[in-house]
Amino acid sequence: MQTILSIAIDALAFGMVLFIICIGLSLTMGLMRVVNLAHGAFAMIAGYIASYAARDLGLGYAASIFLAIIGTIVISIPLERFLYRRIYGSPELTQVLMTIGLTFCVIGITNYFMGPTLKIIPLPEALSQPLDVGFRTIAAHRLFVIACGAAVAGGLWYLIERTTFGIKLRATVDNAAMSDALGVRTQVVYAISFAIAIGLAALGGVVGAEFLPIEPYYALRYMVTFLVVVSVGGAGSIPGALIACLVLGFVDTTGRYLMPDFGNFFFYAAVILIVCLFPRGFLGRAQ
Amino acid sequence: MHIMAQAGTVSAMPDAKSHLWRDAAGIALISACGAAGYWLFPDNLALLTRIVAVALLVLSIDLVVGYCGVATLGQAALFGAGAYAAGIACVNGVTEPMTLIAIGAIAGAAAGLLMGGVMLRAHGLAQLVLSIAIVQLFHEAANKASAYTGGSDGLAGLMVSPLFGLFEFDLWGRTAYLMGLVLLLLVFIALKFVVASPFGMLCRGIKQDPVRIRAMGAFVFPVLLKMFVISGAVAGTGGALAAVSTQVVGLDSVSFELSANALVMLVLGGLGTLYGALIGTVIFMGFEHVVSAFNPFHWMTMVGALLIAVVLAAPGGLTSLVGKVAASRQGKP
Amino acid sequence: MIAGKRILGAAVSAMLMGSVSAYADTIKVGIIGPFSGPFALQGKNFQAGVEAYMALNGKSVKGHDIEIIYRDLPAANPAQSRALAQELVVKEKVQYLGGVYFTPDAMAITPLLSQANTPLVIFNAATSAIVNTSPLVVRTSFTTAQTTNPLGKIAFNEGVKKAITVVSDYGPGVDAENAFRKAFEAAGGQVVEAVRMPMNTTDFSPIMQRVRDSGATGLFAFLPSGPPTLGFVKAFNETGLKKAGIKFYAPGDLTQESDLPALGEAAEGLKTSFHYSVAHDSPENKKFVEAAVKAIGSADQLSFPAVGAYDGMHVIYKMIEATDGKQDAKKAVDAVRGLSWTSPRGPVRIEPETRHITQNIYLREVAKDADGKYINKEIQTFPDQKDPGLATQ
Amino acid sequence: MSDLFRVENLSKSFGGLAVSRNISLSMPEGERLALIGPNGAGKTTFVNLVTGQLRPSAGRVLLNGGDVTQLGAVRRVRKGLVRTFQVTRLFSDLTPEEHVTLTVLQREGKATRILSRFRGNTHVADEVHGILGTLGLHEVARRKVGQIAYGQQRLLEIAIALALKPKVLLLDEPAAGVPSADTPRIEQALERLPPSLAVLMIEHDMDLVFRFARRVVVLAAGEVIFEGGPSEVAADPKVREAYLGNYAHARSVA
Repeated sequence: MQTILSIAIDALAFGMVLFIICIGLSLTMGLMRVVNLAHGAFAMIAGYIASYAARDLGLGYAASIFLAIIGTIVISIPLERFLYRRIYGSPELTQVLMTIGLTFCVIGITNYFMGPTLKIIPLPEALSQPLDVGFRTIAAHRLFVIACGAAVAGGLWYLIERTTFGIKLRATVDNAAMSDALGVRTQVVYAISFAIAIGLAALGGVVGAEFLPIEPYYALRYMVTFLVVVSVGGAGSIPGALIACLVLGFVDTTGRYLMPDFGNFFFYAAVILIVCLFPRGFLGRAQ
Repeated sequence: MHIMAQAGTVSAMPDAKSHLWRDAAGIALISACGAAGYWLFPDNLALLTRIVAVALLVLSIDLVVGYCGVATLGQAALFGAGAYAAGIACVNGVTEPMTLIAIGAIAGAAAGLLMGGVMLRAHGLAQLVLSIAIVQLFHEAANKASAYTGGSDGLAGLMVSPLFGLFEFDLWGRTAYLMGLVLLLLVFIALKFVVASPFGMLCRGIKQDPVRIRAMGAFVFPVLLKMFVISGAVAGTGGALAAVSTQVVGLDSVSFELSANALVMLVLGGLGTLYGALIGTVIFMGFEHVVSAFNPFHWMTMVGALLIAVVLAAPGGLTSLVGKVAASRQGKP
Repeated sequence: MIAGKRILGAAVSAMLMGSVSAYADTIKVGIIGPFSGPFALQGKNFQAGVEAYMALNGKSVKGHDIEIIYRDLPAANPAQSRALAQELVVKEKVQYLGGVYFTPDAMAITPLLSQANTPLVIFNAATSAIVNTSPLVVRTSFTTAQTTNPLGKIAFNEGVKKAITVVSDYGPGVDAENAFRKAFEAAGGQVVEAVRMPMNTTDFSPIMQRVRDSGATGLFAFLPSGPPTLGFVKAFNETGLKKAGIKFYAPGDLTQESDLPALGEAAEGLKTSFHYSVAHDSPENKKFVEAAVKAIGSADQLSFPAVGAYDGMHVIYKMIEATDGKQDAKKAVDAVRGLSWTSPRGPVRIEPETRHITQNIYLREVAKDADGKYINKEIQTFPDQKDPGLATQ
Repeated sequence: MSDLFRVENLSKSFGGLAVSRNISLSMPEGERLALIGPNGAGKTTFVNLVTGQLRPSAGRVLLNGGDVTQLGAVRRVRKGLVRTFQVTRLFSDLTPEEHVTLTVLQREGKATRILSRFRGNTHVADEVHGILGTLGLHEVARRKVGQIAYGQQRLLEIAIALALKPKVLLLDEPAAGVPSADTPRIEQALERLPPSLAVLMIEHDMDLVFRFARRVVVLAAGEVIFEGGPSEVAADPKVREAYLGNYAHARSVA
């Protein structure tokens, strides 16, 4: 029982990290129809900014997160304006080519300026303590991550289901031409959605740094994982992404506990099974 | 009506002939480039052989992506199946190079059958993810079966006997390169026939609109599966060539990275033309080689910049650029 | 007399000139390593080691200028490795090959050596069997078995009777698992469970849960240097295993110096065994570190591959000295069989039979130095360790 | 039971919404039937149900007395039940010649051959040019479909269908979107359809319907509300109500 609880809580934390990072990618892929393989690169940039802010500028954890999100969005604006806008509506493979190119560039430049070593983002005292939760100790940070994930899921749900922006966004996604005709400024909706997606990547990159450490190859190393999670959830669906992250987080964590030697087999076999059962992902939109 | 049909057949002849001439010229050009590579870079034959092996992989991706519209990021599973099959056969005493290539092609085709059978159950993004999952499983399997594959240490100690009992696979790599080049040409010619066959036309149709193809009374799944098998044989040939020429097989040959790189080369060169696959491979690998020798520490940024530049300047790949230039020339009075 | 002297002088100088034109050409050395990609830091360390050696010992041997040609091999890729080696030999006409970070890459090169008449000096690749694949291979790094071996005894002597091994699931990981099990069981301990985890594992909590459930009091771990080590060490602490008093042993890959600033506090007190610590206290090492830091640009980035490269260059210089610039791989390798010298890591010797380096293995502990920087502090020395991986074959 | 083609009580609903209700009709050899109805009456759904693109919720489709309801779209085509599409579905970078050649090869079971040339077969070429000639497409036979006029694309849809040598042909609005100047060419093509072929045509152009059809079926809200000769249609009160009511409704929305 103790072991099951313990595994469950680890799976939950890992799943939530995946969720925070991937939900942004799910939005760009599902809503804007851009296969943005450079998504992880933005999470990585945020990690570097946060690490720089915390270690070299001496800012606190919260301030570092804030600065990282803002900084990453600022960096993404010219990229959206000059690169991404040209590939909205392009064939998927063209988008793949360009975003891979962008990822390569980000890696090369990061490597040059920040060096190839691991960067850490020091946690505040409160989060770095192991916390005794009765049946085991757990890093307070993990609970924080779970809370962050829940907050992101709730916030996004509210934004999309309960605000005027959400209405415009859903309308634009269902029928861009019609929304345009009805006076929705779809370009602006796209730009804001892109910024939100990048902001979420940034948040995920920083709070997830304990799981996925920040180094230049971050952007490539986890590209596949992110892509798989988004597809399994169904691009564009928040609950879908949440379910996918939790299920895959659970499969991964349990697999690694029960049969660590075959951890990857479990994960990818689960992916194949899910994709065959739900060809559009758990909650993907019909084409 | 009878007269019209007559006129039709008469006019069909020069059309077919001009195609034949164009293909002959293309194949002559490829042979010339291959020979030029041999004479101009006699010291880089190992690299050139590697380009040939990867070109086979890229061609095989073109068959499924460019001609059938099935997106895959897992083609290295088929390349690796060919490489490991040839490698394991060689370690177990089958050392005749052409036999090894044939074994690789068969193993690749079998892996293609398996992969197609799974991947064709889904569409679009889900299909892409299936391909990734499959190549990762192959990778894991190769890592786990280290008794046969050497695992992460690689399968080393392939002693390939001389080609036709005459030509050794030596340090200078002449035999390997020339054998690879001839293989590439043969495969290329064979694929030219494949894509020009009714089957090839059917695939092009499926890529554009499977519903229309079904309304024509043709099944889609078996056609795509067949193409997967052909594609697997081509990729397996490439893998076997890599194994024979380098005498070692590593886990990288079944990696996601190799699959992704090869897809990037294809998109770079241009989808749906066999020439695009070759051009993309040569440009990407050549560029990578030159830049990484020139500055091994920062070539990644430059390769990335190249990819972005190509998307901005020639979204349809480099071959589309050639088409554009030709079109603008024709447009001039 | 004066005239005679002049004539003699002219003759001597003519002879010298002659010999110069005959021998004092440039000798090229090709170095293959991961200079870009996820392992770029290790490649940079290769380069730093090479440059440090040349800065301290000159850029020529017996009047032969040495030119280094670097070739980038970002990740394990035997086919490309072979292509690069072939190009270095055939096109660049290098007389010596060096470097090589990964085992499969080395395995791809060794079949070429006798035909190329070129020795290969391995700066890192750590699987025992490499040296058996060609008589022209010399290794100046270590093998996983070699650095792991002493840990079995140490663990047992510290009171660990039951241990669990956790290794990354690839060649060196399996080597480490076997070496530890053998040494630990020989000492009288019992390995209760052996876990192999996939290379791409990022969340180690479930593994730690398994360690806890196994009932072992000691944990032996092997992970390749790089990002995951951080997560592993943190997970060990955060899941309360450290507090529960479970003892943690690992070869030094886990706490390589370039990862220490990131590992920091989390790794404090961690005991690892390895052939080299940047903090090794000797005049040779001081000189080496100074020169290597200058070459690499930052003290934080210097790590063990640099010393493998440094000693590799020493071996290559000795080979050039012995052959006087002529390309004779067999003679070159024969010249360094049994060669011993004082390396920055301590006294070392090339075994005449195996051509692998025999060296001290140190037990080290992660601790703060006087400046508050984390170092691997050597606390115990196991002198003259051969490669047990080879001995068993 | 001697009918070539029969539909019995065909029904389809999406969720709770019934789009086809109990549709029954039959066609003998050589039939020329027009299926008309206001927008949203479920005409294209009907074609999709009959040809196997959609699975019916209930009912049967019979061809030559055999039940084909459980067969997929491809098998039905092979049994001679062929359709055209309301919005043309053609391959923009292939030529009409290539479209029809591919279709003929498919019919002959040669389309999946790898070891033969696409253009190698003279008797196929003869047949292709025969079909293209009948439909007046010989001039554009070598042009890419993306570059030929829409009216010609519609004709090509028919050419593809004919190349399958169908027994029953379902034409989904063959004249939709064609400039009125080109309509006569379509009409001509329809007149030349093989006499034994049973043809069901969905069409909005009433002139075309009246000239072409010997029998008319009117569909409204998924139901058959009229079946009879062309001359009786306009007089039927139910038809008038369906059309005019719908027309008035459509206007108020616009």
